[in-house]
Amino acid sequence: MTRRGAGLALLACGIAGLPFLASSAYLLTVFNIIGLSTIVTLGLILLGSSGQVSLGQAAFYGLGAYGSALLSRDLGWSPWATIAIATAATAGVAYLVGVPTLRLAEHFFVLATLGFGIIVNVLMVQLVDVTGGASGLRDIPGLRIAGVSLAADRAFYYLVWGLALAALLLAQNITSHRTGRALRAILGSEVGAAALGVEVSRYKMQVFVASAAYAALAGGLYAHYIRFISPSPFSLYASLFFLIMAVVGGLTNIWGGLFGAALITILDQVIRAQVPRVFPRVGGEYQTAIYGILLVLIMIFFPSGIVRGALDLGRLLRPVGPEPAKGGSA
Amino acid sequence: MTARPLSRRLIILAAAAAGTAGLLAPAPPAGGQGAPIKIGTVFAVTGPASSLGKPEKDTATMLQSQLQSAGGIGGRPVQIISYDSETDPTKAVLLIKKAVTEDNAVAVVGGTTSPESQAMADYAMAAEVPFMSVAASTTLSVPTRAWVFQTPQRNATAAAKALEYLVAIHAKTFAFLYRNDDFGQDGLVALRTYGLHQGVALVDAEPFAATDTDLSVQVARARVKNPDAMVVWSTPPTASIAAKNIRQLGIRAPILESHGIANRAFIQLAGPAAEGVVFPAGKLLVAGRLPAGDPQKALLEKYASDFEAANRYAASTFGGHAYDGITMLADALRHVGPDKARIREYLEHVRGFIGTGGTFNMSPQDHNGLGTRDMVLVVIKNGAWDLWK
Amino acid sequence: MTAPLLEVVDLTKRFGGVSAVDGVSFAAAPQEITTVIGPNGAGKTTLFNLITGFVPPTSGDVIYRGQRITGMPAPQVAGAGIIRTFQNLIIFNETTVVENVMVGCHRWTRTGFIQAALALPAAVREDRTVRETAMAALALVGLEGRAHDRARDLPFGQQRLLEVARALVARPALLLLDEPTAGLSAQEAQHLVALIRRLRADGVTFVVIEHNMDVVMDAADRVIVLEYGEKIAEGPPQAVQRDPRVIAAYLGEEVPGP
Amino acid sequence: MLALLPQLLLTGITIGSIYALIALGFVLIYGVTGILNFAQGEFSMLGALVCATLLAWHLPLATAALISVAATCVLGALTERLAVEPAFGAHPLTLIIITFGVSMALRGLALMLWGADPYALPEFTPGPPLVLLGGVLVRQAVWAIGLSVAVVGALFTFFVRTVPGAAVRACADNAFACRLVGISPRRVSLAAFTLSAALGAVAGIVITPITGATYDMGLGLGLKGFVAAVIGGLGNAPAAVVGGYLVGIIESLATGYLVPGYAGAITFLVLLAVLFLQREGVLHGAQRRQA
Repeated sequence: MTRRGAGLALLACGIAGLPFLASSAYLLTVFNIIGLSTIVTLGLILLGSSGQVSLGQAAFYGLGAYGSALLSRDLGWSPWATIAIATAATAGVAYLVGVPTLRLAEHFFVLATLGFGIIVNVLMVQLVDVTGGASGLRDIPGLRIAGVSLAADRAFYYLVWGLALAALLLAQNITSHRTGRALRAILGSEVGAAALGVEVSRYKMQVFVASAAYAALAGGLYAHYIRFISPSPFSLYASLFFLIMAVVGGLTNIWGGLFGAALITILDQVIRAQVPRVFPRVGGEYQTAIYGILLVLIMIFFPSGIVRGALDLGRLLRPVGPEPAKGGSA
Repeated sequence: MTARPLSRRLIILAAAAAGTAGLLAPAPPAGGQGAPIKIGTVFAVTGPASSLGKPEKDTATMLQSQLQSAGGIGGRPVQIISYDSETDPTKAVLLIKKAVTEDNAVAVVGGTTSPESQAMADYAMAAEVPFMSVAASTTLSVPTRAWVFQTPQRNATAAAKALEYLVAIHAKTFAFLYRNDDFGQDGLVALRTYGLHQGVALVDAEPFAATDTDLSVQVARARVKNPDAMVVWSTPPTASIAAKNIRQLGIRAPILESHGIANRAFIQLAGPAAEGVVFPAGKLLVAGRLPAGDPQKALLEKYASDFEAANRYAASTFGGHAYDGITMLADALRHVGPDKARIREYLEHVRGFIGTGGTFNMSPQDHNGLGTRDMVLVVIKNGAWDLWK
Repeated sequence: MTAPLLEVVDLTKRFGGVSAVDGVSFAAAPQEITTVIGPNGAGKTTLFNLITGFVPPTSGDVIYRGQRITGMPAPQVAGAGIIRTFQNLIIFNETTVVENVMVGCHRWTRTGFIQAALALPAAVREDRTVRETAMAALALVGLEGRAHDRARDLPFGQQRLLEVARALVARPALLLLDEPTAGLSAQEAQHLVALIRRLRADGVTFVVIEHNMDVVMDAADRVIVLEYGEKIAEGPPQAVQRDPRVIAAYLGEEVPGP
Repeated sequence: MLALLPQLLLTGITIGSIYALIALGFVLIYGVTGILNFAQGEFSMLGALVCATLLAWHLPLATAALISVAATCVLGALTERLAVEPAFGAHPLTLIIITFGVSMALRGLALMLWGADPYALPEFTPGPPLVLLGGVLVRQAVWAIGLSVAVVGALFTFFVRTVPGAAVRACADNAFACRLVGISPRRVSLAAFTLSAALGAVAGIVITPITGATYDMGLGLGLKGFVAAVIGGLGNAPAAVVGGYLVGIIESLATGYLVPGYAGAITFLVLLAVLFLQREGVLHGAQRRQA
């Protein structure tokens, strides 16, 4: 318990100090996007802790973004309030979506979330009068505290990472205690969990709503940070990438959200920065190919995600393990 | 039991952070008096708009070597930095930021699609850096924004040119089949509005998705309204599928397409259905058939042959938009040097600049500087492009 | 005679045209150990599925503490105090042995989503109790040494015991065990029977599906025999053992005339 | 508006035949290995683009098609050996992400080799479209429909009537039993990927005369094929083909009779409604696992 707390505190210190090590606006933007992706991915990992997979996460991200952007832009409400409202409303939407879909068997649930994502994206493109259509929505107000703008990358950095850490802590807590055990039991066997009195459908719903709220919160922050939104960052493709972040990080570990989002984003940036240096005349096509190959390699070497992979590696490197000796009764 | 690996996690995190900082840091600029002037470019080399972004990026690469062999600008080398936005506005913003803050680019060319350009334009305004958009959305330069310029003929301009054809063939009604994205939606608004003014009525509008594989349903719905002309606003392959489906369903009305079909692929995919299709375009496609006195003729022929020599595929108008943006910037650098505010000032007063897209006449009220006179109507005849008379 | 804890009335389940359970009725008094025997495919497990709410019956009723619980969802049935184990074991593979058992405490613990998310002191306290309870139960079945191993690394017999421990910590009033001694050594089986007796003394009622006749004779107060979904005999073990219909069912012979 | 119906149905069948062919590739791999292969659409892309290139080198269509199918087969086998096999036994999601990585790599490779412009293939039997009940059907669509039916027939014959087929089916159910009878699940998986790549390539070549071929066509095709395959229950080839046609026809009817821009959304609403109503797709409590 206390060690975990200490770890979080250390992480918080590291995050707080990072802008002093790497202070360019561009790097801060990269970190900010990692922060936003971390929150979205944490939602997926929460969902994954009960064994569910969603291909609609970007749609909830988008609902948060569009909801908050529209309320603040067209009604003039404070972005802080609209982020909260959009998050709550998106959670409500998730509830309504969950009522029929959570009863579906595994693959059909994935299909349903995929369908939901496509429906939301179609609405973003199609409701031109409200959403600005495919051309997007401009002039979204930025965030301010007591008249001071948080538009600057560094100010936003502290905001988004503060929230990301809080999200991490909450997710960590949800997956420990009674709720976490129930979720992992559902992951192991819905039948076995139900036989012990775990209200399977209620837990699945709670965690689905929470994951949507995570995404929507990040979406609201995104809208007031970039201050321009269009349907494409909330497409099926984006949902897929959030899922990749979650799986690469490791669906069974909350820290996978942070490390998956960070690794995938950084990988993307490093390939972008390094490939042209090695092959000066090539363009994005090589980057896509290399990215794909690296993704395959990561998954082959860390099939349970990089967090689990790093832990296993650590265990191997330690000469005398603290775990009780195995094999006594095997 | 989860406590122990914590230290390891933190080590990994620290390593990752340090690694990021190290790997993402820009290469040290070539020092000394010959420090390069940098122009940033951000094109959608991959993703849905790659057929536009790829020639744009290849044009930038070609211009880089041309500028290099010309000895740079004002004795200083010029470096054109290329980034791929993957047709994603968020990445486009990230990359324009990178170009400006990491690479110290004095100006940025790019934004293949309108959403990318819009997102980049907002950043350019905030960071006060000249931005040459290569997207065609009308709203990019109407109303004018101080730091945002646009090199393609606006969608509204193309639509106005297209309408000249409908008026010339005395069409009273037309059906509009469009790809349901910013390109198609922009065209719909422009053609409907202009048509209203010129007595050509829109009788049916049918959207479709970029990934659609067959459009005969949309065509069949349009056929019910019996329009005088069929207008299609998209790029291949859907633009070709639409033309094929129109002919397959036995519709004989003339087909008018958009400037989005200005590449060979349209003709190949549409086959016989391409015959007689008319579309508005920059003069690049018909450079060889322009009268000798046309001011753009020499430039267009040079660009096309240079591009084909460098890239083994035919030049397109999209690459031309990048060409115009970069050469106009080079021109500005030659006259005022690498100063953002002075570049902006210079660009705003460009007059008579001959580019692939037309003769640019900028002003504080018009950051595009092109009009319908810079476009031509092209007809596909015997599988080749020709000027429509 | 005291009022029965569980009463099964004319319970029937048809899958397609086949009756898996056909008009079965019986009652289990508090602290009684009832065993259900019968050849493979006799409908024993289906009977458990019907009682515990995993499968809705075609007709008939399940009455628990005088209340009709027919068709009640499985988690609610478990919540009311009817806990079961599974013939082919359901272990939460990816978690540790002790955590498997801790899930068993779900029924009587209260920490909700919000309390957990905020790690309120009550949640932390409850966690401590749950862990202690689980460790105690593991000690009871002799698995305390493997508490922190991954559950799937245990051999089959120990997984069986783990499942029993997990059922115990749920503090059930009625415990349905589906072949609890399958895969256990004779010694482990004896130990388990002793445990069942002890728990019965503490107030738990048992319904046990069992193939091991020694266990049945040793532990059961009453035996119910199923064949092709129908109850063909019921009574004290010794009486049932002599029932010709039962002998026939097991030996696959024609039922001799009475 | 009823006059539109024949055309809508014919278009729906045309689109549906395309989806069905891709769905078959999904089912083939999922059925025997339990892996959802997100690179399935890329096989079609590669088949079509290689064929277009060979055609440009003046090879006859049939030869070009054969070579490109063979080349894609090799690629399918390589995919299995280099990317999937090393991660054998990992969580299904991990394997899905691996196939997604493969699809990105192939897409990048295709962009390098072919660029972003679309390529065309000629119709196998050129000629004016067929007129049926007042609607028109492109000749090439007849090929696509015929192929989807023929493949189902061939798969059915293989899996149900032949010994190796039955063995493969057994493997899908139980990898352990499979080893007992001397069949290596790895060999089966290799065969499934190779065969599925062939199927994908053939599908790509057959549909390109209708749609054109681009380096990124795999994404859209893969998505629709996936949807069709899931609708069909993922394990069942004839059902996947029905799923493909169902998706195509619903899409076409939604476009024709409802608001066209919303067709994609409406299609999904209808499909989901079908799923909810059909209890088959719904896992109710423990019924299945405990049965």
